[in-house]
Amino acid sequence: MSNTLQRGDQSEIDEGDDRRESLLRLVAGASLGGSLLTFLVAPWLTVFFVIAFLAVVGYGWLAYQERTAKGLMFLATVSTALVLVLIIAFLFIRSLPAFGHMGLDILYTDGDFWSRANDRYSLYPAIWGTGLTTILATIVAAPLGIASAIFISEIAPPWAHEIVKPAVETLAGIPSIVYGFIGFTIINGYMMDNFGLSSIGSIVVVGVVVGLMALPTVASVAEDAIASVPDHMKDGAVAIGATEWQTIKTVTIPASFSGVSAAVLLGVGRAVGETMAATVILGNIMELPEPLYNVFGNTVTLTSLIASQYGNSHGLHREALFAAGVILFITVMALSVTAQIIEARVKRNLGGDL
Amino acid sequence: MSERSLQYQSQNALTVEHSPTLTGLSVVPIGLFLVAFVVGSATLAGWLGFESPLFGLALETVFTALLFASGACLLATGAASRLEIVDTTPDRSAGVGVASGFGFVAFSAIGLTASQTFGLGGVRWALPASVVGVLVAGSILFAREDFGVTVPSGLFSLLIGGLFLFDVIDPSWTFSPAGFGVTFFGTVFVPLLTIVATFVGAWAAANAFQGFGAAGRQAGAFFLIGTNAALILLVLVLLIAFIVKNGFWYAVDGMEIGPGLHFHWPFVMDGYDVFLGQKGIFPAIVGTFWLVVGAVVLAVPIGVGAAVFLTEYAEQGRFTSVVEVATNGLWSTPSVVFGLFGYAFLVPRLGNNTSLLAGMIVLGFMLLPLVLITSREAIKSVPDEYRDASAALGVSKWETIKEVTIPSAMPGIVTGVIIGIGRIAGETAPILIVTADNPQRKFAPAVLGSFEFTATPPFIVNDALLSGSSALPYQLYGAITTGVVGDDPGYGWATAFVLLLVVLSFYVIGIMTRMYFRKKLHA
Amino acid sequence: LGNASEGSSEGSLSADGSSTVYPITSKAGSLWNSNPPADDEEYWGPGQYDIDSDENLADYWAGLYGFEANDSGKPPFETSIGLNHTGVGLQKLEEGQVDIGDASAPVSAEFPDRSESELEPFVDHVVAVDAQPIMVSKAVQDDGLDKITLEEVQGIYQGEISDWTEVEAYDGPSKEVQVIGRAEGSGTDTSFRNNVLGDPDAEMEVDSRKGENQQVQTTLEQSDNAIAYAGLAFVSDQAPMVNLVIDGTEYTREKMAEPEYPLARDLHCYTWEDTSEKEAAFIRMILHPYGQQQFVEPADYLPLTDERREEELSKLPEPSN
Amino acid sequence: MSNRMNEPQEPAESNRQSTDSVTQTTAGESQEKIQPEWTEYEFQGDPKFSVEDLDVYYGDEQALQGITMEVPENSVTALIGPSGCGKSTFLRCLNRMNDRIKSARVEGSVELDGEEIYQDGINLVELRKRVGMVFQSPNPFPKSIRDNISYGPRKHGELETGLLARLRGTDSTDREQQLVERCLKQAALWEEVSDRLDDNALGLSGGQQQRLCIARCLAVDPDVILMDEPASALDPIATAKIEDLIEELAKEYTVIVVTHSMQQAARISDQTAVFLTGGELVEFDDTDKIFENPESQRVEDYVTGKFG
Amino acid sequence: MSNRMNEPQEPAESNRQSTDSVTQTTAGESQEKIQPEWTEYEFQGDPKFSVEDLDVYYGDEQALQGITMEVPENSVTALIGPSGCGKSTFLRCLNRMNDRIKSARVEGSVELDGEEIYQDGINLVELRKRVGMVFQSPNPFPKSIRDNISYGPRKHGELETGLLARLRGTDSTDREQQLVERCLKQAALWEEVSDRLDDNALGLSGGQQQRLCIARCLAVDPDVILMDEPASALDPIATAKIEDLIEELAKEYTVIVVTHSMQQAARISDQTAVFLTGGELVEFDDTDKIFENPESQRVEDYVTGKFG
Ligand SMILES: Nc1ncnc2c1ncn2[C@@H]1O[C@H](COP(=O)(O)OP(=O)(O)OP(=O)(O)O)[C@@H](O)[C@H]1O
Ligand SMILES: Nc1ncnc2c1ncn2[C@@H]1O[C@H](COP(=O)(O)OP(=O)(O)OP(=O)(O)O)[C@@H](O)[C@H]1O
Ligand SMILES: [Mg+2]
Ligand SMILES: [Mg+2]
Ligand SMILES: O=P([O-])([O-])[O-]
Repeated sequence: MSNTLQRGDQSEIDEGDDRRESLLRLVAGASLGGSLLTFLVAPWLTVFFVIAFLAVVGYGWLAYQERTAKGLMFLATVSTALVLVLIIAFLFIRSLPAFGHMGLDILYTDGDFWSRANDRYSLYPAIWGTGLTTILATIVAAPLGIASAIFISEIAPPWAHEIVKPAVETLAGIPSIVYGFIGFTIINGYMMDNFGLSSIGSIVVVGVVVGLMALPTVASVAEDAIASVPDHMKDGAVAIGATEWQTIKTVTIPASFSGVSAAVLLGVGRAVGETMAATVILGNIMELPEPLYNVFGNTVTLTSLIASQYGNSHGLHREALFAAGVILFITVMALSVTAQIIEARVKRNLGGDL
Repeated sequence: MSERSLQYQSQNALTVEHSPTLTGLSVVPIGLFLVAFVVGSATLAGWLGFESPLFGLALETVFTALLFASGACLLATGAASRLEIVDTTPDRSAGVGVASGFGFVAFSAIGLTASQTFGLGGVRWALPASVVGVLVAGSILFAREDFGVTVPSGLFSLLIGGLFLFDVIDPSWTFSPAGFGVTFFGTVFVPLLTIVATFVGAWAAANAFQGFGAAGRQAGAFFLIGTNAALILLVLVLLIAFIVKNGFWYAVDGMEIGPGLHFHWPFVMDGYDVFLGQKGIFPAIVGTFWLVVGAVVLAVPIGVGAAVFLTEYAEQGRFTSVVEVATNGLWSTPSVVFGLFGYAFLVPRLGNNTSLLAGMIVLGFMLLPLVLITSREAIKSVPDEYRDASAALGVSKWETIKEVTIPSAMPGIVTGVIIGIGRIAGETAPILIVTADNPQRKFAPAVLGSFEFTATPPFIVNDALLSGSSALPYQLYGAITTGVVGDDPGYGWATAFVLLLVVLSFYVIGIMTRMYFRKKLHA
Repeated sequence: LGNASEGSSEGSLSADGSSTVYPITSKAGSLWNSNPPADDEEYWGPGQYDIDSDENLADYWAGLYGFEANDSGKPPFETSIGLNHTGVGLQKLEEGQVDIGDASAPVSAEFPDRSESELEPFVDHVVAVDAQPIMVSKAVQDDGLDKITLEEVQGIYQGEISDWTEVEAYDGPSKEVQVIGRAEGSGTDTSFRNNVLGDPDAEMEVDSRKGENQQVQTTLEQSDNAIAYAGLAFVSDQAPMVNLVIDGTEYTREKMAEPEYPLARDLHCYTWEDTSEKEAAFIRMILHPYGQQQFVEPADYLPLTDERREEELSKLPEPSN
Repeated sequence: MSNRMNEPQEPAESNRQSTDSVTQTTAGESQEKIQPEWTEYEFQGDPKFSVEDLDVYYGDEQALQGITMEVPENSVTALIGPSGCGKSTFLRCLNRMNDRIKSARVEGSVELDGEEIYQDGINLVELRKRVGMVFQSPNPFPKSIRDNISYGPRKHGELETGLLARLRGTDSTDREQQLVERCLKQAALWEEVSDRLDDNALGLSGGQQQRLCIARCLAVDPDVILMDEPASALDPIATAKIEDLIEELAKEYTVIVVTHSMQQAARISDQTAVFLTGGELVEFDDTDKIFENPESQRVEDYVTGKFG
Repeated sequence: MSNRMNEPQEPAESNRQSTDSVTQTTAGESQEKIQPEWTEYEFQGDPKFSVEDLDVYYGDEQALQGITMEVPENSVTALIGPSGCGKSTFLRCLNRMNDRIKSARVEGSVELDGEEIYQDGINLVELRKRVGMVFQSPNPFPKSIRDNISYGPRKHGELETGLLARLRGTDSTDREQQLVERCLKQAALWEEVSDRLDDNALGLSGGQQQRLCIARCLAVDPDVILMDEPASALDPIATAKIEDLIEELAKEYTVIVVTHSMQQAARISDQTAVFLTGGELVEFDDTDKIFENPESQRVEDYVTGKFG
């Protein structure tokens, strides 16, 4: 009744199958590579390769579903990485002329930062502005975000948990342009009236608004980290008579410290990249605040520089904006990678428990 | 028993009883803080003014009274505890954190006064500031905890109250720190200081409420953390309420329901047409709809496929970590960078014009990491038992994935996708760069009706996909920046209202889906 | 895909560019697409403009160049008007993405480093005049500032004047001047520098730069110490204009129409190489007294004088019927 | 001491746990009282714990039903019973660790040295200092061995080290060292770790970690030590060490230990309580009696392996 | 049949598992052969499984050492031994579920009905169809009861339902119903669930879920059923049902069951294999003999509770 355990007698068919399969794989690979290549250089030809690819995949699906599916999923995985590669490539290529023209001045120079007339495009004020707003945002987002995370995962009674957790998530959902709208129409005017600012838009407003926007990121990543501290470790502290707060402070937070710091880094990354709120709230002048740390002054951030000047730029001017994009991208990638290294190290050190 | 007799402390009572005096004394400052917060915020928001008295009292008097009451209560609490009139369990010291906190407050206060009022330039102000700061910190450090907590916070309140009382700071007071181009007016400073001082007082009172010591510190910390959570809730509610208040009536103006199936909501269902007098945002809503659909169609198969591959097939190794780095990198890449990328990569290749299709792809790329990460989590959390069970029945991996793994992970994937949609639906910067053109459209992009077959490659074209479009966030941006409908502020608020409605609905649906599945799983 | 040679979509007429010109072209485009019938008094009513026709709006203007009217009431071709900036409009025009590039500064000022011959293919059609106003915050006007000299404006924008008390007509308390500019590269900014500071690339010092005119207006409204330039369309109660005094002549709102007003600038609709019949039909509508009254005046811009109108009309191909 | 079940029911006491629905079981939903299947367990001296009529619910589900028993001092009490019968739940009632489970609700009375622990105003810190606990899987903190042991005393303000303490003259580095040494010796771990007190505790083996947890618990000077299957994650050699240790500890402490191994219960305990599914305490008596001659038929079935 | 340990060692066979480092233990690292402490176990009829000299490694650690035994057909074989001794590992060798653990490496030979299962080209699907497995904690799929049972046959193309199948005329809804009924009856679950076949299986109680898993395993018509502590997560009543079921199943199937309860092994099995720490098989014989009169001292110590 039952079949033999071996597949030996089918080996001949297998071999034919194998050859056909390699052929299919080859054709699929070639057509996909072709699509990509033509899309880069001659987009109107892409369609032929796409059709070829679809045909091969369709045939493969009917003939070898599992392996085709696996291949497709592999492609999906690769293309995720590919998107990043493409971003890097295009950003860098488009920005090279600006870097070439400005040299290191693009990062730092004294005075005469930005002039279309003289083809000077130094990003120094924008880098400074980004740094300053990010610091302010972090001052808002990090402590409040971590406090919310502690509240949600450790302190909140069930009813409060059911309210605060979704609320923090929802806060993440408010689009940045809405914050910008409120900042631009209400807060800017309020600051003018009540803090005697001499010009509309100030770093401090942007910093606080962006901090509010980065807060949910910090809160939810930190909450994951804190919640992953095993209960039995906390029980250990409570059982020798430590209060909940002592347990949080001396067991839970230290055990999840890396996760929490990764959360802060990711929050900082969000703040660095926040665009629309800064664009409509700030004055967007390519100048440094005076004194440099004057948070009530006006300047520009890398993101708002791109968004506000993008429409009016061409030539080297636009390439300089791409350079701003490159700097943004590198910063954020560095933060993201650091966060991952920290998290990986914890996993290694604590044996994958945390 | 010999070893145990080494013990250094006799056993404390198993029960603690807080005297009603202590409870009474420590509840008051918390209540005062709440009052100060409400009155102070209302003053800051301009709902209350210093000209108009509150319950027959000048606003300034109210703040002064709050501060004195809070300060007095705290000092009384401290004294009662120190003199052991009430039973408390303070530690020997309030600790370095509290000491340095108050030390810093003292340092800043003296520093500001010295440099701004007495005009000590350079760093000469730093000397008196440091001396006082260290003194304050030191005495707190060496005082018993009950004193170290209540006295400085009580004195802080009294000091501020004194400044108000003797009109050192009053509503007409101004302070412009040199070089900052900012002026602090008494009208802002008085309520602000009152809130801060009573807040510190409330924290100290929370400490006292539990009789200091470990329990007291826990109460203090929980008070801070709880206040933070409440404030975040408040901010969220205020934000939403504000948008709704400003935008709701404009948005629903002219809405008709019935008779029968007739339903007309002009702002949402009409386009923009001077001749017909329509000022609707239908084209933007449809634009956002198609952008989301396009992004989902692109990102979900790739994201879920990659997630399956990474969890089920790939060996943990260099390849997976590269993909992980890339995914997390994509997740944190700023939206405006995605916009630039789309402009450099897609726009020249898709008809050399801003287009709906370019926006779809860019938003798809932004959605991709969100889908991938959440799907991966969801697939990872499918218990291995299912996979083992299926394997033990002689079922192949792929069949198992199709039949068991993905269906079990579905709730997680769906939730992730919905929340991801909420996020990209509100993105402005990339749309601005790769999709936007005319914000005042009469007609929505007719994507479905625009497919055409051609004899030359690419054989199928869709004009609507290859032309620019509006979208809700862009519409709002347009309203802010270009006054697309002239002097009509309600239009912007109404757009913000609809945008918020759309985006938050996705969040609410996503969160509720997750709750639903959680409940169902645990049931 | 490839290079669409004529316009972004076949059949329709596309324009993009200046946010200053947008109020004109956008209203024209919207009405064109609605194609109101001849008996509509408010928006079309050809009889009011000495036009003898009972056709719908777009049918009439397109008909002049031989386009057939639709039975459905739709215009013979649709228009689509993008909102952007002068630079973008001109660039898109050059790259063949749009039929008309709206501009609030002449192409020569926008691309100062290009040669004559490179600029040749841009065909200029002036459709209206914007006497660029100097605007201030309401509070500043209330403190007596109803006029300002050109030298004072120059001083403010070059960073020499930083307090309102340094401006003669102002008699309020000492107050810092908040100097507001438009984003670099916008037509409005280019023409302001050109007209006030004498060079489209002149250096200037501002406290903030706004991406669009509307943002300038909002900023003025929120401040009590600001000065700015935008387009006439953006003057409002809370962001009023002040008279500019040049060599003793005070230019009021009425006198700004005079050609001597140095901040006056033309608003352009550029076409590429030639003017096609579609483009001509649309531009002719705007140039006609009907268009000047319907689109230009409501936007608060100054209509062209008859003389200039005739001159601009003569650049268009002759109507075929 | 007698099994209180036979005493007349007292009226609802006011000192029950003050969470929601503290109400005594009302007539309407009155449950049948479980009839004891064994005669009272008598011992000399005062009971350390007196548990009376203890019910525990997780949400709507009842995990313990009317448990009444008295635990004698300075002895080892074993709790045995099939999985899910509520042994851990019972144990966690004795130091109110169940308070940490949101859905858990406790009714009835537990007295420690004659003082009700389910009453308002109980000082949980003090209670848990007196009633220490060791968990099923070793859970040292990710800190040094020394810090693991001094954690409790430090949190209770009994030890202070560091610059500040030295400034104030309250430094107790020496006492800390003594304490660490004493506890580790008591937990039979000193020999093995004395030369690496500042290494991370996670580097110890499972059995060492478990003994460290016992030492950590001893450091706060408890009267009672609760142990929930303390050896279930360990190999036989480590298990043997822990068992020896338990017997040693019983000289000074009251030890209550949950185990799923009847052999282990037989080896180490003075008296044994048998719980059976449904959360009832079926018999409580001297260990020898339970294993050799139980009064209840169900216990007999259970210990002879008829089921379980 | 004799304990092969006494036979001369054969040279390295080529049909060992073809993963990395298949090399036979070389002379350099040759391990001392464990001397059997008992005489061979003899039975009549063919063995279902013949295991010879089976070593399993997880990474560098050896979990099983030179196991050699033969499992008779249509009987219940119990595997007992302390925690971590390799019982589960052994069981998972028999249907090559160990292939799913990345670090696991198997050396030696396992024959099913005389056919080597560790050879190239083995059809894992077929093997696992023949050798079914039931896990420690019940793991039904989150699907309906019916779908749980028809899952296997459906995936093997033996059942087809749905629109497509109906169109093609290959619909087998009826056969599915019969199959579900038969399996549920065999698993003694039919009575309890016959009226809710389309309810989600997660709604069943633990014991019902476990029987459903058995039914699911029967649906692919195996010869052998491996069970890894199938009752450890269940209460005594459910346990009793599973035990009855196992005895029932032994009439038609070869059942191999891991248990940590010696009582359970004594109750249900025909023969018992005792593993001890280190992964050695110390004794394998009739259950009665093992529990009453083991030959090995270590087994005697173990079954009388001297340790474990
Ligand atoms: N946190 C909880 N929430 C809900 N139910 C619980 C919880 N903890 C335990 N239970 C339930 O209470 C009952 C008793 O559980 P308990 O853990 O006390 O049993 P146990 O005797 O310790 O079992 P084991 O030997 O498996 O540890 C079980 O039915 C269990 O499912
Ligand atoms: N996946 C794995 N990776 C590494 N080591 C493993 C793995 N699974 C089991 N081991 C180790 O192999 C040895 C035998 O484990 P196995 O699970 O077979 O024991 P067991 O007899 O089933 O124990 P238990 O009664 O606890 O289930 C143990 O030392 C265990 O730590
Ligand atoms: Mg337990
Ligand atoms: Mg096992
Ligand atoms: O938008 P602009 O008209 O200033 O270019």
